[in-house]
Parts: sequence; structure tokens; C-alpha cells
Amino acid sequence: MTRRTVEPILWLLFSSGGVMAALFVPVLLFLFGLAFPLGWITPPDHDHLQAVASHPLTIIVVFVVFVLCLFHAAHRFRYTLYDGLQIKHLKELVAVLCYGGAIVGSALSAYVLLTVA
Amino acid sequence: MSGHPAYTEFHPRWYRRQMSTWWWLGKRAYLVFILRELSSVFVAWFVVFGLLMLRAVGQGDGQYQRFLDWAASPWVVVVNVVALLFVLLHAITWFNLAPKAMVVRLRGQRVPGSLVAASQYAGWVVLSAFVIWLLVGAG
Amino acid sequence: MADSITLQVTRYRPEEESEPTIQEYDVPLGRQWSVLDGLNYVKDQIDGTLSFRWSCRMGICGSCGMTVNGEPKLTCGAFLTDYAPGPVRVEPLANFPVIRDLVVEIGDFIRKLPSVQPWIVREEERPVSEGEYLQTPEELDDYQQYSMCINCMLCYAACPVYGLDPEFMGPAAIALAQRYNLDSRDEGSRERLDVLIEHEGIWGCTFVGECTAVCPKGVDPAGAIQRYKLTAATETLKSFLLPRGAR
Amino acid sequence: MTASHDVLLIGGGGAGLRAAIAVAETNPELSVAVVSKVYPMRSHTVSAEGGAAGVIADDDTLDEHAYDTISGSDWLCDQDAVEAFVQEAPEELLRLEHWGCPWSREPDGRVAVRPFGGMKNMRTWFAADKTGFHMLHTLFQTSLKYDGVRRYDEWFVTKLLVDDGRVHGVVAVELMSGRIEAITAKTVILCTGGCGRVFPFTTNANIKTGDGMSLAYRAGAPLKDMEFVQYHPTGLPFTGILITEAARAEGGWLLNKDGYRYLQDYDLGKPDPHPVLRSMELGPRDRLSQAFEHEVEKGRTTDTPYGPIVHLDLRHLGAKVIDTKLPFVRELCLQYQNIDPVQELVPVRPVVHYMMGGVHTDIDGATPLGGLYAAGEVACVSINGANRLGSNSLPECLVFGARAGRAAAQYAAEAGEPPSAVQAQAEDERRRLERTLADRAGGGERISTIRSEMQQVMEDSAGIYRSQDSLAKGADQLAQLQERFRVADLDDRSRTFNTELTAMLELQAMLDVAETMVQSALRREESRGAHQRTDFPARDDARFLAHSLVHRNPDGSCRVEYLPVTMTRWPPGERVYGR
Ligand SMILES: Cc1cc2nc3c(=O)[nH]c(=O)nc-3n(C[C@H](O)[C@H](O)[C@H](O)COP(=O)(O)OP(=O)(O)OC[C@H]3O[C@@H](n4cnc5c(N)ncnc54)[C@H](O)[C@@H]3O)c2cc1C
Ligand code: SF4
Ligand code: F3S
Ligand code: FES
Repeated sequence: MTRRTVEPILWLLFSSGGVMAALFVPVLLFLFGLAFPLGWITPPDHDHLQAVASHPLTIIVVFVVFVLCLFHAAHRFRYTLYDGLQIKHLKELVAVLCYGGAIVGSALSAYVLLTVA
Repeated sequence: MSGHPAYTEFHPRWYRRQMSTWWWLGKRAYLVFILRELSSVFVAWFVVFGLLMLRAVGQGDGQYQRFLDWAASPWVVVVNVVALLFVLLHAITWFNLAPKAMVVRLRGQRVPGSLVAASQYAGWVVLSAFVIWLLVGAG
Repeated sequence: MADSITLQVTRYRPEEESEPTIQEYDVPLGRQWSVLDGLNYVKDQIDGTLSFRWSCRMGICGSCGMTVNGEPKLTCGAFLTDYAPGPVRVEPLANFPVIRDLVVEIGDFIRKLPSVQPWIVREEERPVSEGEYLQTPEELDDYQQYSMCINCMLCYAACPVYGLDPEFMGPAAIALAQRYNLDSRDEGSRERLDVLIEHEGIWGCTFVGECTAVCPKGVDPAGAIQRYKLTAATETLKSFLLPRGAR
Repeated sequence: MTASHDVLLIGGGGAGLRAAIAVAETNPELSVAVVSKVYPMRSHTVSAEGGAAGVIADDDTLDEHAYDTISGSDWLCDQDAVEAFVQEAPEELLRLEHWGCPWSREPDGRVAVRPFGGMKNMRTWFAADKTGFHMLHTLFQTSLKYDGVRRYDEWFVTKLLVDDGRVHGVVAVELMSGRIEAITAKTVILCTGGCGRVFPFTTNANIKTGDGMSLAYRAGAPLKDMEFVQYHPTGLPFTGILITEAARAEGGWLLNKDGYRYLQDYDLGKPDPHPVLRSMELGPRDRLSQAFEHEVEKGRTTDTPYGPIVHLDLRHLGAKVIDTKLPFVRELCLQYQNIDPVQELVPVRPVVHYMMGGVHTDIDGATPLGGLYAAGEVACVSINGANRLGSNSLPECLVFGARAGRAAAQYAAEAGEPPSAVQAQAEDERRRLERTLADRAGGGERISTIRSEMQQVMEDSAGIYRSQDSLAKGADQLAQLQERFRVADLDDRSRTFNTELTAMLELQAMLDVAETMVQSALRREESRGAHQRTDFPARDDARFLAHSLVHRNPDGSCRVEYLPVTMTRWPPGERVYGR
């Protein structure tokens, strides 16, 4: 094993994020983005939500889901820019921006989740 | 001389075509592909939205209610509807394509891709039901 | 049904013109005629200057790939009646330089192919006198699908990533690497991985999936590449987790 | 460009690639090059479906394979060559296994074998029904491993350079650019395949135009046994696409229009629901194709726009057997005939398939011309005699490709540099080709007209049944066609990928080959194997247990001579099938 790129690791993050995004995001987005605000389903009261959200297990799961989703999105968006806009010459910049965004987002997630608890 | 064939390596008279920036409009499959790839933007949006929600929850009931009101404002609803559609596109394409990456074997027999996909969909439904129960039912 | 159909054929005469043009020909709409039969009718009866490749006319030599009504096709396996009443657009395969008319230059693939070592690699070769390597039908089944590639290049023509970045190794070459990786007789997967783990190898592919959609032989290069990504990623992870040297 | 190599292969099919690897392995110091008018993996070997014979089963013997081959050939093959062939075939097939060929397997992992026409035991190795495809791609991909093998893909050889009775290289056109170059070499191996396109209705690909036979013939090497052309009994009407013999080996039946297994009327055995070796549908190809002609005469075939047909019945095999053993047959029937063999009868008729004859060589592939070797379908060693057995030809490409490669490597190691005289010859050839492009006056006939007339002449004069009258008439017509060809016209004057020019060069080769076929057939006043004379219906060992050799006279006409057949252990006998 001589040469190693980070690409395989990024891809692993991308694909596990893809699984997370496929499994969790539709239902969560439906509930919090539409059903609750629009009153299709009575939103859970604050205390219940607070209780669920501050449970250590939830914190871990939500953190994992968020981080993986961010890396999934960053990786995919990076290639969308390559393919769709043909900006090969900006390769490095695009990569830095995409994954940089994901790292910042992950840090923010950690911060927010800890403050909820 | 190496193993390479003896080509005229470069020929000025070859006609080289350039792909247009709009290549993905040319064929339905390409368009679906680009839409699928754009779902990434909405996955990211979901994380942002979720973080805003969690922060509101952390700041007490008042902030939480205000968050729900904000989320009901028309432009946020529109964004979320679009986002939901994209995320569903992602989920469906993902479940359909995932069996390609894995070869699942049961007692030495290769499990057909359709079966793998079906079991994923089943898992998806169960998980979604659990999340709903956790948030709504258990209250 | 009409008894003739119009072919709109892309012509490119490098000695006379700097860009391709379109020429129309009417050909009989025979009941069993393929697009290739139509082109041969043109060549034999109307215009001997039309150039295209073909040989086996039975979908196995892989030389007659062209773009028919926008889709990469083996013209010997695309039938005129399916395009009636026409017209049928016949263009050279996309993503390759055009040498002339419907003939494209595929040297890029031919040059890339050896780099994935599409042959059996063994640490120690067993003498032929010791007989065959045993391989059960199940083991054969593991790679058989990927061994069906006729190198027709339809998948390269359909893959936008290859069109955008000719450095990309491309679907068929990776499927062939996978064909040998999955062969129970082979021990070369490590060496192939080192080549394919580069950006121009498997990672360039964003799973457009059109390669598989157009493949006339059911090879499923998209699936091969995805499987390969999974293997490459887990191998990498292992090499991070395990101490150095302990492969 | 002055390219020069030690060993030059013409042809990148099964024989050519095997020979190239043999040279590289024999002597890695040598520079080897493969010139091919199509990319090697497009060569016609790719179309072979059924399998490759080599003794491997415990209950099989080399002698039985030899006997089947010799009796199948109607005793016209050279028995020393056959013995070498059956001996080395299993080794070669195993070597291919080691190189990765995906042979079909038994449940325990050993290589599987299937029955085949005219073979008394199961000894035909197969890779489903794409044997040739898998063999060719295995060889091609394996050849990439050898750095010493250089390739000239899509270069068309137009002439052998000969000086003082020795071959020193070739002149070839690079199709892409149109440049015409001399490629000199110490030895040249012809592996250019057969010439089925001389006939109108053939299983052969467009590239099978007998170029190599014509190149050798014009260079002064004789062609052997050119009157023996194999008709395969089961081709799809209209396209001529082959339905492999494996379909019958797996249990398929041939039915006439009354649904009757007509082969039982032609001394080929009694019908049995299961395939019986060397019997009925598993009889040799010449006998089956001849039986079809008799059915036509009796009015027991079905008429279609593409001529009379009989039916191949595979329905009783069931979808499972068809999908595992004959998937390509199903694919071809569905695609090209709109018929599903699982449920429907497949229409078939005999179709020109293989050339038993070819460039005269010895057992090491050497031709009488110094420095020139030949192997594969272009050559006549001969192991096929008057009728080739199915599945003998793929291993022939391997065995004699390897032999020719080794012999040529040895020859090249000892040979000197090509003399300068050949450069002048190459210059002449270049001028001839350039004139062909420039001087065709216009207003002449189309290449395609002459080609289709030639094909019709061959079908009418030298088909499954021939006679003095038909052949003599054919010879006259061919002579006229030669005249017309001289003033035929080219539409295309471009240098870039000029496929009309190659079609013209191919037509020239086919006209040569056609003439040698008709002339040899005319002289052979007997019926043997695939050569059936209505005016001489019996085999005549006293006069014709001999190979015919056609030489080209300086004036372009030809001269037929005879060469005794080599016998070792099997004296001529009666060909018995189904008893
Ligand atoms: C449909 C079909 C099915 C068959 N099935 C079987 C089977 O099951 N079992 C079996 O044993 N046999 C079978 N055969 C026969 C067997 O496939 C052939 O005899 C064999 O493949 C010939 O191989 P080859 O290497 O001699 O020639 P080919 O594979 O025909 O190769 C010829 C090569 O020569 C090159 N060439 C020709 N002319 C020129 C030129 N002028 N300049 C440069 N290059 C040139 C071509 O580019 C090509 O690379 C089948 C044949 C057909 C037609
Ligand atoms: S993978 Fe399929 S489409 Fe691509 S070259 Fe091979 S056979 Fe053709
Ligand atoms: S079309 Fe191209 S992007 Fe990948 S899945 Fe196929 S190689
Ligand atoms: S002509 Fe061979 S694949 Fe179409």
C-alpha cells in the first residue's frame, strides 16, 4: 500500500451520509418542515421535545446523522459543480469550500446539540 | 518499442467535439441525474433547518413556538416542499441503486437486487414509523 | 407502412471540411433490416464514400457502435422498423474524436486498457501439466457478467463524466478490472486497486448509470464501479485501522 | 517511417494472437508485431459459439479424437498433423484456462465438456455459447501483458514483399491516415482467417475475404484443397447468422415441413429423444447439409422469401437448459428472427461457414516460401481434409498458431536483415495503390455490383453440389468478372479511412480465391466430404486420395497439382455414422 488518497474516506462518508439522508431526512423534514408548522399533525409540546432531544442517545444519533448528511451533501455538491459547470480549473477551491462547509457545520451541530442538553 | 500500438498519436484533422455546459438538458436520464445530484443542496438545507429548530428548543418554549410560526411562513413552506421532493428523489434513487454496490448472499445464492431494494424500503417504512411514534405517539 | 425510410447521416470529410454536415439518404424499409443494413445499402448502391465500421453483424464484435436517434447503439442490432416512419439520425459515437463520417478514434480506451492489468495475475504460476485451476459454477458466476464486455464503447459514449474528463478510466475498463478481481484464479486485485484508487480511476464516476443503461451485453459497469468503490473504501479503512505491514 | 521487426503477424484473431504470445514466450528478445485490419478483439474468432475440442475426460482417448477427425475429413487430412493436433489441443486449452478463459464448469469445479457433431466422445470445451468470444478476449487481454508485442491496429496489408524466394515483410495501409508503409520483417506469419464472404450466404463476418490466401498465392505460395468449403446446416435465413451446433449437441432436432426428423432417411442413424454421439443431428456437417438439399428436392422443406428452410426444434430442452447452455442462441433468435426458441421452432438453412483449404503449410506452419508461415483458418496443415469437424478449428488456431510462432521465432533468430531490394518493391506497391486511388476513370462499375455477382456465381457453380457444367460455367463467369473488376470505379478518393478502397482490395482477394476454388473443384472428379460432384458421386481413392495444390502462373492463370496425403495409422475406410 504505497499511495493513498483521502478520496476513499470521503466516499465512505458520502455513502453512509446517503443512507442516513435517505432513511431519516424525508420523515423528519415532513414532520418539522410541513406537518407540525402547518398543523396537519399537532406538534409535540416543548417539554416532550426537550426530553427527547436531550436524551444522550438522541444527541449521538442526531449528531451522526447531521455530520454524515453534511459530508454527503458536500461531496455530492462538489461533483455536481465539476460535472454541471465544468469548472475543473477551480478544483481545489471547490473542494475546500465544500468540505470546509461540512466541517464548520459539524462543529456547529456539536455546539447546538450540547446547548440543548 | 513498448507494448503500445503504433498509432498516429495525434491527428490535426480529427474532429473533436466539446460537451456543452447544458449537456444535462439533452437527455431525460441526464436531467434526472442532475436533479438527483442537486438534492445535496436540500440535504444541507435540512441540517441547517434542524439546527435552527434544535436551538429554538434549547432556548425554551417561547422560542420553540416562534420557530414553528416562522416555519409556517409561506417562503419557508415552499422551500421545504421543494426540499422534501428532492430528498424523496434522493431516497428513491439511493434505494434503487444501492443493491448494485453490494452483492448479498444467502446460503451461497446471490439475492436478486429487487429483493435487496424491497427490504430496504421495508426498513425505511419501519424506521419512519418509529420516528413518528417517538415524536408524536409517545407524548 | 411506407416502403422506404430516410437516414440522416452525419458526414465529416476531414480533407474537405472543417465541421461535420448532415446528408440524407432514402433506403428501403426491409422487414428485418438493421440500421447497419441501411448504411450498407447506402454504401453499396448510392454513395460509396460513406465510411463506417462493421464486421460480424451479429452483435458480438463490437465495431458498429453509433449514435442512433441520440442513443448509443450497436447498429447491427437496431432495426429500421423500430424507427419507422423515420427519419433516423445516425451520428458517430459521442465523446470520441471523429476520424471521418461515422468512424471515431477509440485509441484512448485501447491505451488505458493495459493499465488495469486485464489478465490473470498470480504470485506463482501453476504449470499447465498440473491441470486446470478448479472453479465452481458459483465462482464463475461471480465475474461472468463482467466478462461479457465486447469493448463496443457505447458506455463511454453515454458517460458524461468521460465526456467532460477524458482522463477518467471509464466504465468498460473498470468493469474489466473487476472481472479479473472477482475471478477465483486471480491474485492481482491489490495491484489493480493501486491504479484505480486514483482520482481518474473509480472516483471520477458519479454514478450517472447511463453506461449500464446503454450496454448491449448486460455488463452493468455502473454496478461494477460501485462495488469497486465499496471494496476500495473498506480496504483503505482497513489499512488505516490495522498496523502497518499487516495487510 | 521504416518499421522493422523480427516476426510480423498478419491478423489478430485466435491464431494470430496465440502465435504472437508464442513468439514472445519463446524468445523475449525478438521484436514481434501484430498487424490487423480491425482491432484484434473484432476479429472473426469472436463469433465462434459452440466450443473447442480437446481430450480431457477420463474415458476419452487421443486416438479416438484422431479417428473422429480423420474419418470426419473423409481421409483427406494428414495424419501426422492430426496426431500432433489432438496431442497438443488439451494442453493449449488448459493454457487458456490458466490465462483466464471462463470455461463452463462442472459442479466440482472441473472444466465441463459437451458433445459435438461427428465426435464420438464428449470433448468439446465451451464457455456457454460464446466460446470464441471468450477465447479471443482472453488471448487479447493476455497479449497486453507482453511488452514486446507491438500492434498495428487497423492497418490493411496489401502485399507481401518477396525477394529471391523469401518473404521479407509487407506493405500496409494505415486506415486512419491512409499512409502506405513498408513493414519489413525476418519472418511473416499469415493468420488472416477464412474467406466465407466469397459466397452470398455465409456465417462469416464482413472481414473474412480471403486476403491472406490471396497474398500468399500472389507471392508464390500454393493454396491447398481449395475446393472444400464447409456448409453449416443451421444458419438463420436472411442474415446467415449461425445457430451453433451446440444447439443440436444439447438435444435440438432438425425437422422438415412435416415435423419429421428427416436425417433418419440419410443413413445417419435412428431418431432417439436424447442426443446420441455421431448420430442423427450429431452427424458431420457435410452430410447434414447434403441431406437438406435432398429434402429440398423431395419438396419437404418450407419456402420463404429467403429460400427453402427446415426447422430446428429446441422447445423440449426447456428455458433452463437454453438459458444456461445456449443463452446467445436465444439472444440471436429473439433479436434477429423475432423468435423465442423456448416456445417456437427456429427456421434454418445451410450456410457457407468454413474454408477447409488454405495456404499450404507443413506441420510447423511453414509454407514453401522462405520466411512465410501461416496458421488458423487461412492455412491448410491439414487436419480438416474434406470436412472439418465442429469445434476442431478453435483449437487448431491455438495449436498451430503456437507451433508457427515457435518455428518463426527460431527462423527469425537465424535470419539476416531484409535486402534493400524490397524497399524498391514497396515503392512500386505504394505507387500502385496511389494510382488505384487517383486513376479510376469514373463511369465504371461499382465494386458492390461485381462482388454480388461473384457471390452468386460461386453459389450457383460451387455450392453444396457441383458438376463439370456448373463449374466450367462458373470459371468463365469469374474470368469475365476479373475483366470488369479491372475497370471498376471508386467513388471515394479520400485517404482517411477509405473503406471503399479496402472493399476493392478485398474484392480482388476474393476473386483470386474464387478462381482457385472453382479450378480445384473442376479438377477433382470425385465426391469426398464437402466436395460433392453430381457427375462423379463416388469417392475415388485411387485417383484423388491427394491434396490439390493451386499455384499461380506468371501470367495470372492457375495450375493445379496433387500431393499425396500423409497416412500413419488409419487406412481409408467407410465413413459410418449412426450405426
Ligand atoms: C459463426 C462462426 C462460428 C464458429 N464456431 C466455431 C466453433 O464453435 N468451434 C470452432 O472450433 N470453430 C468455430 N468457427 C470457426 C473458427 O471460429 C474460425 O475458423 C477461427 O476463429 C479462425 O480464426 P483465425 O485466427 O484464423 O482468423 P480470424 O479470427 O478470422 O482473424 C483474422 C485476422 O486477420 C486480420 N486480417 C485479415 N486480412 C487482413 C489484411 N489484409 N490486413 C491486415 N489484417 C488482416 C483480421 O483483422 C483478423 O484480425 C466458427 C466460425 C464462425 C464463422
Ligand atoms: S461495458 Fe457494455 S457498453 Fe461498455 S464497452 Fe463493454 S459491452 Fe460495450
Ligand atoms: S455513466 Fe459514467 S459516471 Fe459512472 S455510472 Fe457509468 S461510469
Ligand atoms: S457488426 Fe459486430 S457488433 Fe455490430
